[in-house]
Amino acid sequence: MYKVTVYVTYKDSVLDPQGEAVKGAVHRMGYPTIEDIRIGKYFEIQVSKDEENVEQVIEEICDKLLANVVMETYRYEIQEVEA
Amino acid sequence: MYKVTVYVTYKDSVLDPQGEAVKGAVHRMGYPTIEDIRIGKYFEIQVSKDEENVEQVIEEICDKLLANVVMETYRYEIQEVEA
Amino acid sequence: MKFAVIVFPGSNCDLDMYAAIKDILGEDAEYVQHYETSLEGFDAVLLPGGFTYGDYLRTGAIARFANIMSEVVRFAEEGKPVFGTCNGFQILAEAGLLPGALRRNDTLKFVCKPQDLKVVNADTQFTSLYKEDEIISVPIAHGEGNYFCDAETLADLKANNQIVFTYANGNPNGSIEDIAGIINKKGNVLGMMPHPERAVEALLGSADGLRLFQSMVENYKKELNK
Amino acid sequence: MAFLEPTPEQVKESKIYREWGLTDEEYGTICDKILHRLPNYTETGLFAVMWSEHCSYKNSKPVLRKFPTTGPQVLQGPGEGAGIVDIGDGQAVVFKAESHNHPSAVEPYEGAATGVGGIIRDIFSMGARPIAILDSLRFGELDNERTKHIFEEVVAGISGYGNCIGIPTVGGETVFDPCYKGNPLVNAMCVGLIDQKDMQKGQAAGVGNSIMYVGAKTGRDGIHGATFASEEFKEEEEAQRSAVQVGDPFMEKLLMEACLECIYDYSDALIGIQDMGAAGLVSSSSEMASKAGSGLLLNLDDVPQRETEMTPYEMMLSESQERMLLCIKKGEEQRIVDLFKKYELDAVVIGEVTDDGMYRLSHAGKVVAELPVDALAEDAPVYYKPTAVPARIAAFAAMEDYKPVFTSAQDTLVALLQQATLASKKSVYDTYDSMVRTSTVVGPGSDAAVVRVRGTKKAIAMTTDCNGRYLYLNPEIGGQIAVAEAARNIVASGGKPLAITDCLNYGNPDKPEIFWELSTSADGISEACRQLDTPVISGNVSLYNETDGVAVYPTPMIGMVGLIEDLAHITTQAFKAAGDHIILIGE
Ligand SMILES: Nc1ncnc2c1ncn2[C@@H]1O[C@H](COP(=O)(O)OP(=O)(O)O)[C@@H](O)[C@H]1O
Repeated sequence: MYKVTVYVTYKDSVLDPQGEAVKGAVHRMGYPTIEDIRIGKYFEIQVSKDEENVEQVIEEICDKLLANVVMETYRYEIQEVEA
Repeated sequence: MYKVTVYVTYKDSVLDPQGEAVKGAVHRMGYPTIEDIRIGKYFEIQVSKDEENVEQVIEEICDKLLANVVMETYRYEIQEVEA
Repeated sequence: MKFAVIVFPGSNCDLDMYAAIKDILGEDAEYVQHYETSLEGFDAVLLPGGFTYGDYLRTGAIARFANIMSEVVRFAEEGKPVFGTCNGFQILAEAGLLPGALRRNDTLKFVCKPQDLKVVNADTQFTSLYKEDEIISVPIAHGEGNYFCDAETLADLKANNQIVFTYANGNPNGSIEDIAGIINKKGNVLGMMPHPERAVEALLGSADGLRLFQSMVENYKKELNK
Repeated sequence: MAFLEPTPEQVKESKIYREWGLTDEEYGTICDKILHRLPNYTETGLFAVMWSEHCSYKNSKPVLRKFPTTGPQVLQGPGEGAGIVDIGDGQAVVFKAESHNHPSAVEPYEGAATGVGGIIRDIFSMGARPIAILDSLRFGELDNERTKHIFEEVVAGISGYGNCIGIPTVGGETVFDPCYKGNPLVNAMCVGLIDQKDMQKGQAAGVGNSIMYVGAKTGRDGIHGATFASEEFKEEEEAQRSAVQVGDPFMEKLLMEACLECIYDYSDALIGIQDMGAAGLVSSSSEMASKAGSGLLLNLDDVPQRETEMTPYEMMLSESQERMLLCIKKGEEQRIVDLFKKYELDAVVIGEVTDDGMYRLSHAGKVVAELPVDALAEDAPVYYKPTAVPARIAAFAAMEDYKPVFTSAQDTLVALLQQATLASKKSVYDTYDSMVRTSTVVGPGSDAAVVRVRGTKKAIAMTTDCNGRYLYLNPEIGGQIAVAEAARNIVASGGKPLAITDCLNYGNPDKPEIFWELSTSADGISEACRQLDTPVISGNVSLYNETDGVAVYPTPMIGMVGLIEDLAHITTQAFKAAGDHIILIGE
């Protein structure tokens, strides 16, 4: 089996209102040493060991579904594991 | 400076409606070898090097804000980096 | 009776709550801003719906840290009535004043429509003017009203009769056991996803929600006369 | 590494202005007639965006002049952020519609969301409290994944923004037709309520007064969105995708409350207010100065920035959302700063009003642009485009009238109801909060929506309508029908039609056939408006709605608002009781 982890974040130039709001909250809560927070999504995906093109399948799924490539970038890690 | 990465996911016992929907979509798109997808949030946090209790601060922020421990769990990684 | 309507950045049903109390119920109401630090002189606290802090991160997660919330917690601990609807319910859950949490609707879509509810517990200070098992119509409007708690908490809720409203004739969001509203053990903090403040005038479709506020007033007067 | 800007000579040589939408003639006019020198890179950018169709209406102006725009009920016609109509008792309704077609085709969720955000700013910048949103949507048939995706995301974007900010979305229309497949139409309309004493203008007047910037910081989002909106789509040009803006409805909610408080309680300090919409800072500031006949000096170093090393060009053209520009009386700035701080927003002085009619930008100690104010706003070219009757019109005329053959009324009815366009739109409007503000007396699902005016017996009826297919067959009659249908919807709800707004969605106006459609349908709309006494008080033009050279049907969305004098007069669409008579009125 493959264990794939996909990380999706906003491109740097895209406004991240959620990260801003959370950073503000952390400061109000009294943690001034937190300098920046960026929020992303991540996906833990299990792929069957029968899949021959794991990399290609993951890229396709990311491009088409998991990330909105207009605004987001993604990276992924593939690990082969015992089922 | 510290670079902290926090991962928040639903507990295993909690049904994640969004993860289910994404899995369904992936199957409809014709990728049957995808066996499971779970969705989480992740946070890239920059903490000032002046912080003396990084670990404690991060745990507090996670418990109080970043995760809702009623339904979510979290884990984190702390890295010391050059500013 | 004097009601505090708490206003957070991003609250948007504050006006509706205020107007329901002042214009329709005919009681006194005042807005209390999130940065204020006192609830002196108020007899009840209302947490209105909306999108506090944009609902970023999780609904209600950030609002819970507003200044006024420590006062709300104290007010609740003193046994005085606190009522949260929609985002107000989400804030109460995040603040730990009510058990459980609210997930995204199982449809993954926001839903706004009139909704049938069953009054499961008519023996609270918020529902004494309803009849047990009565079906009422109260609008819902939320994207994250899918109530969740673990099995132990659920058993607890049932044992203490803390489930006050359930969805009738269809569950709109996937919440467990069709739960629409719950009360704390002490019986003075109620949270529900539906909007009774939107159901106080027949002109707008239903007046079924008015009795909730009238129950609060009746209970308040009873306590005064004790 | 900092971007090295081309010199004025290089701009001329490379003809980079063409990519931004300026023609050689327009560039020549700027050099020879306006500046009498070569414009630098920044200045060229300012002209390109301000002279785009989106900002200048250079192609559609002659058509818009046909519309009747006056009447005793009209307090503010076209020209400001939105139009205003008297509803008696010192009150008025403010409304306007806006298209966000191109952004929605590229990124449907954010495109639709920021469309809603933009039209709301237009309403509250007039001093009005927004009370309702309507939408008007066109998609291809739902027979492929891409269209389904666009449809679902557009609806989600509208609901995401409107629900969060707390303005009910009370009505609209959703139509599916193959002609919109590559080019969906996303039009949004906002209606606001105002006390006439609070009416604002977007002007920067009074030498020495301050220009203040409030709201979100400026980033590189949406640069050249306005010129982008004025170009047709080519499938391979997906690289344009960086022109996407992200909306932050939470920020806009704070901005709205802060601006309304400023308008209501700081009228002694507030001289003018305008939202930064398409073409952001340049269009709002130059229009404010142009309207007041004054000059302006902006110091770009003071513009709040979200990204580092932004050039003057990028700052001026950025379409970051949720920003407003205020003109504040000298000496009153701190009061405004304090007011916005209450809402956790920054208000920053970025410039001042001057008296020499010049538009000056300074950056890092240098003057980076120096132009006559009117050159950007008033002196934009106006084109009188040639028209030609499309060949299809003669072909239609030659066709015999179609006579439908019925075999089974039941089968026909079922087949009709299966069409997405005719089917119930509940799955759309149930995702919109149509009830927040507890004033929606008639929500989606009837002919027109009705929103009461709190504290009075009055209510406002509102609707959006257009059948592009009728206009495709006959633009003049189709235009009349669109207005007439809107009026029937208002009347059927118990209201008296007051006025309309519009979104004119057409193809490429450089094609004489398209321009004929635009011009001819405007004749039809004007005629109907005159007959029904519903002047056009605001509106929006969206051209170049084409994919690979094929235009959408001519689709002038009509948004109409009417007054219901007494809540008791409200009527709804549904049959009420068994045994009631059903009467057909008309021919
Ligand atoms: N996109 C939409 N947003 C909100 N309401 C909508 C939308 N589409 C349709 N509706 C509502 O659905 C009802 C039916 O719309 P429509 O089919 O256009 O009716 P009609 O042709 O009778 O005007 C109307 O009340 C309209 O407001």
